[in-house]
Amino acid sequence: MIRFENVSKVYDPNIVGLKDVSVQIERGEFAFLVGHSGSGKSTFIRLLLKEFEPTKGSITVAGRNLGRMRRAAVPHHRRNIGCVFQDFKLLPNRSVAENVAYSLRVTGQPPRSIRRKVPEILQLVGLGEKMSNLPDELSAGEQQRVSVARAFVNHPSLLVADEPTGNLDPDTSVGIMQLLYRINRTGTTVLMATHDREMVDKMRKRVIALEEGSVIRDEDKGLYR
Amino acid sequence: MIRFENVSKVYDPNIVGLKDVSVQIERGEFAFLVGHSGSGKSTFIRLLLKEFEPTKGSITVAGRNLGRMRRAAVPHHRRNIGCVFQDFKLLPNRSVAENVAYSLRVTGQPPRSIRRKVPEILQLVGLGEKMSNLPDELSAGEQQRVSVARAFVNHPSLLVADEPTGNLDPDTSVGIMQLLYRINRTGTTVLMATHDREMVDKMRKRVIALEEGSVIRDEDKGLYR
Amino acid sequence: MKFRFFVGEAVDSLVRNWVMSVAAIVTVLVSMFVLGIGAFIFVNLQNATSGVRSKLEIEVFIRNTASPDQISQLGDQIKAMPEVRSVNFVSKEEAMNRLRESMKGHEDVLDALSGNPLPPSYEIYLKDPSQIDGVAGRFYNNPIVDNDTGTHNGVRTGGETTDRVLQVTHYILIGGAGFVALLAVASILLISNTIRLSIFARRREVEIMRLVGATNWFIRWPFIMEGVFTGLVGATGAMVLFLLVQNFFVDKIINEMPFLGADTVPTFWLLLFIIIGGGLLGSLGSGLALRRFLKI
Amino acid sequence: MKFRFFVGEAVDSLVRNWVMSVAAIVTVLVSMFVLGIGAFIFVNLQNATSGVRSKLEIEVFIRNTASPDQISQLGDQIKAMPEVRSVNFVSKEEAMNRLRESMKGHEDVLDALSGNPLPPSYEIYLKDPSQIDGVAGRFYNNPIVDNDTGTHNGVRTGGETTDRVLQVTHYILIGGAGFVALLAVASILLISNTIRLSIFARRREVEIMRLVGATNWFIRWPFIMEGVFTGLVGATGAMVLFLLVQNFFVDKIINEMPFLGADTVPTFWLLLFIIIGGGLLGSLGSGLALRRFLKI
Ligand SMILES: Nc1ncnc2c1ncn2[C@@H]1O[C@H](COP(=O)(O)OP(=O)(O)OP(=O)(O)O)[C@@H](O)[C@H]1O
Ligand SMILES: Nc1ncnc2c1ncn2[C@@H]1O[C@H](COP(=O)(O)OP(=O)(O)OP(=O)(O)O)[C@@H](O)[C@H]1O
Ligand SMILES: [Mg+2]
Ligand SMILES: [Mg+2]
Repeated sequence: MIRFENVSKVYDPNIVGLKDVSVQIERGEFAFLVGHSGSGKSTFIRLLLKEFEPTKGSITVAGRNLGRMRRAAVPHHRRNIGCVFQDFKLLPNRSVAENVAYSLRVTGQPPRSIRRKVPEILQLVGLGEKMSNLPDELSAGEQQRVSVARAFVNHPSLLVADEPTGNLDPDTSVGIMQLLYRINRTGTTVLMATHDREMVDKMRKRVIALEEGSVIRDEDKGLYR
Repeated sequence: MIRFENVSKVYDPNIVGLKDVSVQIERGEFAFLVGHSGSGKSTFIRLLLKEFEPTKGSITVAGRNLGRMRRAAVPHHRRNIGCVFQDFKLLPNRSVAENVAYSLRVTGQPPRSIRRKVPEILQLVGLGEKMSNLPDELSAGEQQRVSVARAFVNHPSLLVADEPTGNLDPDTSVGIMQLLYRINRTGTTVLMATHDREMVDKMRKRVIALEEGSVIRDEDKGLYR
Repeated sequence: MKFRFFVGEAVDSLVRNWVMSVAAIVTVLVSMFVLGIGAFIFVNLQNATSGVRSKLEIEVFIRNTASPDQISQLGDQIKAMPEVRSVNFVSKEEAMNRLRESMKGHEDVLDALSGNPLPPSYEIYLKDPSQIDGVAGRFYNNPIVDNDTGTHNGVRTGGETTDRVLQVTHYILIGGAGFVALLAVASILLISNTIRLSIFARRREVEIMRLVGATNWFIRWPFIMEGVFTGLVGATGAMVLFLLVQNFFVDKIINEMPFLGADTVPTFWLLLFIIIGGGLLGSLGSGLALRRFLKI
Repeated sequence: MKFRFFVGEAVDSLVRNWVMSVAAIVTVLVSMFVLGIGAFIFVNLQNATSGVRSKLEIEVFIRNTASPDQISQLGDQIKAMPEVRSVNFVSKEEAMNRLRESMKGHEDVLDALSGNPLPPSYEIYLKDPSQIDGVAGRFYNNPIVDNDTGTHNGVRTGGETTDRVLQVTHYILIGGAGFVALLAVASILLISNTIRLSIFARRREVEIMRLVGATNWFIRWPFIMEGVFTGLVGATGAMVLFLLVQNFFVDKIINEMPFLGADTVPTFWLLLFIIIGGGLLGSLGSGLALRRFLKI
């Protein structure tokens, strides 16, 4: 599903984001990405989305080489990846429901199915009553859950989550994790960057640990440390 | 230092932020504010800063009643509170150093002492090498640490932190917590909203638990749950 | 379906970002109103000066020896010239009457004359005064025209005055046209500037849209339609203002000075102007702005 | 100290938000340039039309019976009138010469005259042509003026033509002044609009500043200075453009038509205009915008 081959990313002027990373994640896997603050987790995820190009190396997602992907194909590529962003990236002027609906709209789904799916998924993350609020009117944790809902709603074949529980209390975190787990069980590949030691240790899934841009550990059924 | 008397905050149209909260925090105390996502922690902190007015009740900070405070006195009030915001609130067009310097500048500190203090504090949070980067060029955890540095740099008599470790790995979180602890030991009152169960359980400080806007628990040397 | 969605998006966005919408609409309105008033003044200036210019004439004096046939033949020739707007024949008697009148109270001078020495003449008014020299030249060598040998003093044109009035009006009109063109360019600049600014302010929004898989056109269409609406609303406002000014102010002037021949602009043309001008400006403005902020 | 900090902040912000700065500067530049050109055209229109208007005159014909003393006394009276710009005495001989010239080729008619029946006259040019009737009226009952009994045909004014030219230039000037005023208002609107937009786009930044304890004036000053700089830079650009146009274009016209008496605007006044206009506009623009977005 995901293959990084000797990928490096150096930001201007000379800041290392990733350093010679080679990782392969199979279809249907569940993997944690851990590491200190600034170790390159978000860089890894942003490269997957083709937000920018790697300085070196090649990235393949769902069998397609991102380096050779045409510009016009990028939106389609992104639709197949559900992404929970670390800073939520909600459209500030749209209601919660419209934010979630937007990622269905871009795929050209009919309004009727949009009207059905959006409340469903928002109920699932516990925001059934905040559907018509603007993002600004939500607590940080609620915004994070909107971002989670938006990433799920398309039933993407790859789900990437950048610290999706950073602003959530332990109970709500567990709820979201269960959701991710269920989604993974239906065949969706899940990659999750996290600092939540408790969670990682409990789940016992694959753990990829980054340190200053390099993979320092990659073990199945691993622990946070 | 902080006194909430029967404070309620109802957002438009009819969303309860806080409900009849009475809490007193003494000078020099260290208190955790915990609760589910959306339970009112950020509302509590924003009321302290006089970002908006409570719907009912009165708030006193450092002996001054916020309801009766003149508009012109609000900036001064805010300078005496160091605040780590949940969404960081960094000025997007200024470098890290300038962001931290700004809260010194508003107090009219001379440029020389600004040039001395800013690198010092950034070193302390582990960002000595990112001083001239823009916030956009930092990882989320690094941005959070800038926000922490900015809150400290003024040596305020009250330090309020809204989830200051949400985007930090456990090691870095411990570092920040030690910093908060040290600051508290010098006499600064510290109020910290958090979801970090491990941290709260380890520190054994006062814990104020909110649930749907009400205080449901308030105990010294408490646990997260 | 999709079209309706885009229109809905555009309207929503106009309402949500009303501060910026209002700013853009005000810019369109003000620019187009100024442009409209400028063009209006220019057109009416043209009318007024063409009134002045039509007074400029060529006088062709005819030899006393010419026969009536020759005279009327010359008249027909003149009438056949495409540059000529109207011709007026001044007979010997008419000429004497005019002289008599102009001498006011001293007509006795003329009574002393033996007969009428004044020649008959044609007064020629042209469609375009700038052609005076060309037309006048055709009479220089005509045998029945009362030229002294070697000169063509039998053909008189407005001369210096003509030239001067002509030049003044000419340059006023060139200046006016240049100024109106300048206004048009300025309007386009200012409007696209404002739309660009309001899209720039939302570049993060655009970035988020891209990240959740929206194609460029999916993002662009609502912005373009927003631009079109902005343009239409602004232009409509400009039209309403313009009609108000025309009714309350210009009509009054026209009544006072019918000779100015001021044209009021018909509503139909205004409407056309609005739909084409406003819509085009708005869509071009957003189109250009998007090209810059919508890379990839 | 503080002042330097604010200036630094303003400059930094101009550079950091260069897209918005450029937009604002372009708006100031375009608006002021258009306004300047408009005012320039207007002033020169005034000159040109006043040239036409100065040709309008009053002729006062004097009885042949008047003594030279009476004539020169009348001349002094006329010169003493405050409305009069200049007076020109036309003697009997001069009058005959003019008639002779105007009769072209038929001077023999005049040779038949016994003596010179033409009266001497004063040609009076006024400062303000609209006072023609008032001034002319003063000669209606003057005994040495060559009026027939019961009329005042010894006093001639431009009459209809005068009225018409007067009215046309009058309304052109009123229209021009109105239009220039409109341009000025439009400029102010557009500029404050743009500055407001660019501050609106940074309202979150302002909010953050407030939250870390900045006073209103601490936030405002850099914005105001930014507005002042924007205004100054834009106005300077407008001046440079204007001088270029003046040199390459207007000077040419002036050379071709010196009679237009076109004034070039001296650089000193332009500079003053820029400092006052640009700076004021910019600071007012940001001041107004801030009032809206800087509550508390
Ligand atoms: N746009 C950028 N320009 C320059 N440097 C950048 C940029 N984005 C990230 N970096 C740097 O690259 C490194 C890796 O950043 P990244 O965001 O991938 O970290 P992370 O593992 O997600 O950290 P966190 O847990 O704090 O979110 C950091 O040192 C960061 O400062
Ligand atoms: N501006 C607003 N308008 C309307 N409702 C709001 C607004 N801000 C907050 N709320 C609501 O008030 C409640 C309390 O929000 P608050 O931000 O205080 O929660 P929190 O405890 O900080 O949550 P989190 O842990 O997720 O940050 C939530 O239900 C939220 O949706
Ligand atoms: Mg990250
Ligand atoms: Mg919160």
